[in-house]
Amino acid sequence: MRAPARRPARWRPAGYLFLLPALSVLVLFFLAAMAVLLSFSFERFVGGRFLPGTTTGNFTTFLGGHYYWNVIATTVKLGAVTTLLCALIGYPTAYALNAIRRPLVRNLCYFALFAPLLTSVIVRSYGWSLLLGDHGFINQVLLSLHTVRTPVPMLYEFSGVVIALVHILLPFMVFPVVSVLGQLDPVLELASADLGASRLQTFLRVTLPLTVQGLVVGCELVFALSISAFATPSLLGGGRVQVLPALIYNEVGGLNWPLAAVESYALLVLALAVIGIFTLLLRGPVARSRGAT
Amino acid sequence: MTSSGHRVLGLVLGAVAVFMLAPIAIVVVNSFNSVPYGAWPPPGYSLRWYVNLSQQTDFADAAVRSLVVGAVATALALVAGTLASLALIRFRFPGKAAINGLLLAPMIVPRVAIGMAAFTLFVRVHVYGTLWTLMIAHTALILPFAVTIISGALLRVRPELEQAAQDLGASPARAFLTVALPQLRRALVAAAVLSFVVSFDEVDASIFMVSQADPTLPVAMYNYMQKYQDPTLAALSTILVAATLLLAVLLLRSFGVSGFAEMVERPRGQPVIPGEADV
Amino acid sequence: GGTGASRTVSSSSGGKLPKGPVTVTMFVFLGGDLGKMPKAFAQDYMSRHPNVKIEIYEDSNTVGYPKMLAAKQTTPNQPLVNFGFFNAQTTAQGILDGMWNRLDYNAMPNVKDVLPIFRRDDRYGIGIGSDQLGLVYNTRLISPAPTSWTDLWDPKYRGKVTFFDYYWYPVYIAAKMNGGGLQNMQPGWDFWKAHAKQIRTIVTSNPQYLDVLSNGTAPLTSYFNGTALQWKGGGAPLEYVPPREGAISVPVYLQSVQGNTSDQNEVVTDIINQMLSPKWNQQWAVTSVEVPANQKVQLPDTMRSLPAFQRSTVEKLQTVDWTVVARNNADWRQKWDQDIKANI
Amino acid sequence: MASDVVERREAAEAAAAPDAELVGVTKVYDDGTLAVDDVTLRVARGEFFAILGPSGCGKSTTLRMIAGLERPTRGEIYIRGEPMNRRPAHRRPTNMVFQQLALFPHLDVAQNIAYGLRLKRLPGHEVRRRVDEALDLVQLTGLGTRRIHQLSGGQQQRVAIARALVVEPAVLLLDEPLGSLDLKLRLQLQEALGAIQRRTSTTFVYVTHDQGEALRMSDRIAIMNRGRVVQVGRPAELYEAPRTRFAATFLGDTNLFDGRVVAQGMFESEGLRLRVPPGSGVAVSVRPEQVRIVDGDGLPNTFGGHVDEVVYLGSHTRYVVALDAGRKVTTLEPNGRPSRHLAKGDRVTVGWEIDAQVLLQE
Amino acid sequence: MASDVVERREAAEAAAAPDAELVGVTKVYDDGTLAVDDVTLRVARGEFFAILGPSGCGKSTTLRMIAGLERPTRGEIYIRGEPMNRRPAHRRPTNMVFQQLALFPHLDVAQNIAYGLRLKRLPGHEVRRRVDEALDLVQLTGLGTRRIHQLSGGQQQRVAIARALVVEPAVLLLDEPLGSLDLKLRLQLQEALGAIQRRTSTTFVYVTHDQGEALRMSDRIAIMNRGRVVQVGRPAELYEAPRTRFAATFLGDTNLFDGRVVAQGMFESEGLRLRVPPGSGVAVSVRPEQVRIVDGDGLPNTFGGHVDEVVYLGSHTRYVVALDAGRKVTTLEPNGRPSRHLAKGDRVTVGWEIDAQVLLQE
Ligand SMILES: Nc1ncnc2c1ncn2[C@@H]1O[C@H](COP(=O)(O)OP(=O)(O)OP(=O)(O)O)[C@@H](O)[C@H]1O
Ligand SMILES: Nc1ncnc2c1ncn2[C@@H]1O[C@H](COP(=O)(O)OP(=O)(O)OP(=O)(O)O)[C@@H](O)[C@H]1O
Ligand SMILES: [Mg+2]
Ligand SMILES: [Mg+2]
Repeated sequence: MRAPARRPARWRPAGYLFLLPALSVLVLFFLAAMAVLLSFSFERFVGGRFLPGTTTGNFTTFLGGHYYWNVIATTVKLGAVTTLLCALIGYPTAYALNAIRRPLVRNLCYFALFAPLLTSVIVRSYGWSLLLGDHGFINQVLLSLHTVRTPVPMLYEFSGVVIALVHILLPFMVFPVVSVLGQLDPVLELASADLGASRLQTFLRVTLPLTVQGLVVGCELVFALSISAFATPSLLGGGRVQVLPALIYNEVGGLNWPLAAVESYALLVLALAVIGIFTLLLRGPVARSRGAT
Repeated sequence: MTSSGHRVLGLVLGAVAVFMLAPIAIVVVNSFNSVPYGAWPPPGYSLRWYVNLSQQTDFADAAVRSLVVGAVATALALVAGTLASLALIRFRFPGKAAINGLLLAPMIVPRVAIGMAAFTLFVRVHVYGTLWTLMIAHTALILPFAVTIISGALLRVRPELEQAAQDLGASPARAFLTVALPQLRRALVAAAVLSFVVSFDEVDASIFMVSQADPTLPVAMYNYMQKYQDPTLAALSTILVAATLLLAVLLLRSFGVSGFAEMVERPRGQPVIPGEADV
Repeated sequence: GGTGASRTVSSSSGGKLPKGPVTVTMFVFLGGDLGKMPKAFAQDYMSRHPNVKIEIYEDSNTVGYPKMLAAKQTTPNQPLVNFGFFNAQTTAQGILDGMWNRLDYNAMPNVKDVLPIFRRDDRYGIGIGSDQLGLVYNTRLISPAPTSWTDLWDPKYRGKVTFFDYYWYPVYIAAKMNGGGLQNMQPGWDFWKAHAKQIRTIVTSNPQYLDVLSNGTAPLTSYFNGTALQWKGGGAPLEYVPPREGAISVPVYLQSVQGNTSDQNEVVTDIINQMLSPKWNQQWAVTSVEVPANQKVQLPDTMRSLPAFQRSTVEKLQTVDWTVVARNNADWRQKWDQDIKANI
Repeated sequence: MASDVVERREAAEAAAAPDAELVGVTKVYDDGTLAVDDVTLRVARGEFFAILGPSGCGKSTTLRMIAGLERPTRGEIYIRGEPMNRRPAHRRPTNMVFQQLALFPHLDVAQNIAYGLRLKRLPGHEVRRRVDEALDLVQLTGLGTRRIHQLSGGQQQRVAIARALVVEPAVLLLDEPLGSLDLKLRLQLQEALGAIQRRTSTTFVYVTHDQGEALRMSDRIAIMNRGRVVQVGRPAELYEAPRTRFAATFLGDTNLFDGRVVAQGMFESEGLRLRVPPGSGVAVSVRPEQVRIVDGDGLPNTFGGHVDEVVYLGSHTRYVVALDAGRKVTTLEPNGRPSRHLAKGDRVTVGWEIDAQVLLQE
Repeated sequence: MASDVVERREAAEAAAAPDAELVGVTKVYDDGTLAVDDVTLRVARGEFFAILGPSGCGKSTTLRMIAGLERPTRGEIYIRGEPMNRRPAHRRPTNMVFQQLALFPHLDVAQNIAYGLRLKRLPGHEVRRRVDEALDLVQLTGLGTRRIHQLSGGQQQRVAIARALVVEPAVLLLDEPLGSLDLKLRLQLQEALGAIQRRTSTTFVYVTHDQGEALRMSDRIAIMNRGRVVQVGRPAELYEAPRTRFAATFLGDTNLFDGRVVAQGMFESEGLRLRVPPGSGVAVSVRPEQVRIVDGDGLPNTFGGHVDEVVYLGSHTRYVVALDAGRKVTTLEPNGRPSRHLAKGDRVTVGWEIDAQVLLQE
């Protein structure tokens, strides 16, 4: 499905050559690290100390405890909700960014999207706590307007985590979509309009199908990042939102590296599985959107 | 688009901008807080945290270090990522799916775990604490962003233009560089920007990989936060944000039209649906 | 270069030190002003011993110790640090991991002035001071001041309490009050599971902790005297009270790390000894707001007037067996996640 | 065909409101290019109206403005009497066959053609029926499931035609719709389009660069140049009575004699004296097919010369004759007639009738 | 012009190795479409070789294979005697004018044209000179700094031509290069191309759907149908002596009489008896311009009938005459001659010479 139409097949073997730089970096660092992690996963950590010999106990502990399955559920749920919201907000944003022509406005928008990425997660969350907190800005407004009697708990809840994640991951949705929107030939939108399609119809029937690739990329990025996010859930989840990465973080601190390793691999498998399914589902549309080639 | 049409787009952008900037605004306001703890509204205002920041000399070094690491890693990731994308999109070869997954992995495995393992690794091969290891590490960590974004855009590049270039005598490589890359302009910028900030913001793994003696900016901030709990970091963040805004404005000036946006905008004057006037 | 590591530092008396150049790395707490005294000391010591170079490794125990352990597992003879400050729990953990050298108290003249509770029968390190852990509350939002551990689960503070992420102390207290103890924490876990709703939020970073307490999200917690005072000093409306049942004493130890060369051990022993001298011990006590180990130390009145330093408080201090804590830490961590956090 | 051309024309002129009307329409592009310059046109309902003009003269721009894909800088556009300037493209009763086709790459051939119909919420079977009809019409039967990039240039163009046709709009705008088709297919599709147009009495505004096509198919033709309309009229009118040099030379090949009327019915040009019809003018135009190679001089205008160039054109041969007076004259001789086969250099006499000539005003 | 067509042809035939040669070349696309079917062609050096054929018959595919943009499924391609199959596009001495233009949207007009030259490492001023020349040649002087999407269809096409021309390759492949240009400009560019071809003696392989163009410009023409080459020959040859029904009907308009030879020089078709030249065949073809409307019957083949359709074609009028015998015959009458203006229904007699007829073999 991926080799574009009308491309001489003869350079195919070169594929590996092109992968060389990327793979060497990964092997040099990432795979090596993952190997170490794997070796950890078989070590015996009992009563707060490492014992000689190896075990598969860490795996059984993890897969056995239904607590872990709850955590996995929360993790996936968090990832799914965040990704969905990012897509819903991010695509229109990208579309608008692509449509406006006044450079100043566009630059300011890019800046707005970009700025949060420059503030460390600690500082950001601290901004959120002042916004969403029980005594935060929003609640104070609500109270002063007598719309509510007691503060609405937004912070230290699932909702708070989602808001913060969407906030910081939105650029990872917008930028890929914008980049693909830029490759769309505007005359197609004109043709659609000419054939009687309203803006919305044109969007749904031409623009979206032809830029679905950007959306897919955005979703992959956002999902991967949101299910592996540690700081935001633990800072804004107030302990109520227990996700795998936070668990892993604690295990590392608590010296229980074997379990941390197992959990890391679990998360990796989980994410790859979800993304795999996701791309499988979208194979059709994406392939079609490539008729362009 | 009808005027109502772009009123809607305007609203979307406005809303998003507010949403994105609100917490930042709070942070900025809070950096002028007179008390060390965050409270809304701040009990009083002062510059003490900026003063304090100016005394934290090590932040400057850390910032430079982060910039260097970020720049190098981004450059490496872009090159390696573009080549990898080419392989994934343009060639058919066994094991592609696996490699695809492998290229995504560093983005998924929690950084803490990677960092922990990496530390062990580095110590074992006696390279712990060197800057280049950090660069390679960051390259690996941001590679997924480059690959995903670039290959996504590469899917939509029209090969007939490259064929035309080759017909005119350009080698496939040359044709790609001179004809395909320009079509990938936006994607490359997007990849670069996102990769860089990810590297520039990376703390979970770096904290294990850098020697405490010469930390990167995020690690330095993490350390500071361990020591003192006050809005000095808010002040630092404010300065960072202000700096980028300044940069954006400068680009706006020097590029005449629209700095960053220019790089990612559709070719100027390209037809858009009539009525799609400026927002 | 020396010949490997010896389990016990040579008993050859204090005076003579290696003449050749020696470099030692000192682990220093990352937090508040805890770095001041060690750094000052290092400067002074190096000026007096030109052949000795003291490098500072400043980190939190939570990140630093794992690194040390990883280093030990891969390169046993090149420890990440050679000696330094470690809290009681890390000390105990280190004993499990065979991280420390036994100290030769006899080779350390100042030890004779050290209060007995700061010495260790197993001679794995020696205490330099002790922080304590009680109740911290927001003076604007809570009055009268809390007085007892039981206030943590008093219905009138329901949804007003906060804890740091993974914090076993209140569980231990609850266990003790419900017929359990350090060896048998189950009653504590059950109790807190039932009272989880007391907790408004769990915090994972100190700044967040400070905010949550100060801006009224959760005005009551249990934490260290030292940190509380630092925050108060910064202008936060917070106060520390030792519970009437007695605060928990949390000593800080100086440790010498396995894998040092003998030269390094000589120097380390000498340094530790000198840090215990009244002069330096006093500095430590003041900057960390802790009870000093050396009984010759004279505390300033400002400190002596603090509730934490009242004779009554000091007498009621509870001590815990940190080895038990270290042993069960991993399990407790999971229970904390699964029984408490899952129910707030 | 000619006969019902007449009928249609009359119908058209009878029609109260013109179907499409441009009043002083001007288009200046962002970069300052003046593409269309104060164009005023009235196209009657059911009329087949062709726009002819050199490349870059503003034909496509005009169509795009009628379709609402480009905004006039000045001027008003009316369709069925209603002003269109504020009306977005998708609410105009027009459809366009784009010069650059603009087919949807993510849809297959059938889906492309069905696009407009689906928007009209037609029942599935109805859509399918019409799409199949359209496919047959443009002779792409069976290619419905092909992807666009799997089609040849001409096939793509035919899909574009079908896509616009099926929607059956009030006004159909065709921008060189048959540009890349071979003569045979082009003739067949011309027939088909003509038939459709007569049946549905749709108004066609038809841009083409093929004069034969324009002459053959259209009720009226507008000749554009440099963004302006030079002359509007019926095919024969334009061909036989061009008003300007441009019109005369652009539409068909011609022999131009610049000069002036020296006496009643006498025109002088580069040393040649032509007997012309009464009237004034700055130039005289004689079509090559009007110029004959004669033996004696039985014609009012005859000149001696020798064959300078011979071009074989299948049904005809084109001779360029260099007159003794110096300038060259082109003549078109049918091959059918028992015509002596002339070669370069042969001496000949050429001549033409008085009223074979047209006096041009500018 | 005709004369040096001859010269060139002889030169071409003299040339030892053919410049471009296809031997049993076949192309089957991934989806199984058989686009080119066992094609064998030899194009001589410096020859102007046209490929003519209905839409979708495989013309572009053939060019793309010569250029190396498509790999033949079977067969070999040689240029100047060297086998090309293993040679990537960029190392072949060919350049192509793409039917879909494929201009570089991110470059302006001048940069597009300069692209090939820069690759040749030519000095800047040299590049500029050649680009300006090219711009003048295609009459786009002054538009060098325009972006591609700011050009009209025809202007874009001219940029595509210029881009390929400036590189001055050994073999120039043109895929309907003048497709969307008006007659006048087309003629001028035909002239220009012809001139260049003569000057540089480049080999042109020229795909067009304009028969006049093919007849006028080329030394030889190959007629393709359904992926196969039907007939190759000189223009006059093909027009006057087509071998098959397809060739006869595709190239120019004609009257076909299916039937059989009943006696020496006697052909019978649908109740008509035609006096034909000796020989065999399954059909007879008579070009409309060979059919004359006569008064008496001084011709070997004359038939009565009445005018059924009148189409005005500017220089000519096309009459369709329904013979009494039933079938229809088309005739092309020049308008210049003092010809009585016939109307639909008028009774007439048509006739033609014996050797106006061609016997077709299949
Ligand atoms: N990529 C492709 N995949 C499948 N079939 C194709 C592809 N490209 C072309 N074809 C088919 O191959 C045949 C020949 O195509 P080609 O483009 O050579 O025709 P052509 O002679 O150039 O026609 P035209 O005059 O319309 O351009 C056509 O039937 C077309 O549908
Ligand atoms: N987007 C644009 N920006 C600037 N100038 C343009 C733009 N589009 C077209 N033009 C210019 O406007 C003029 C008219 O263009 P238009 O496409 O209407 O010509 P046309 O009559 O269709 O020519 P052709 O027969 O070659 O298609 C041309 O000179 C062209 O260069
Ligand atoms: Mg046009
Ligand atoms: Mg073609």
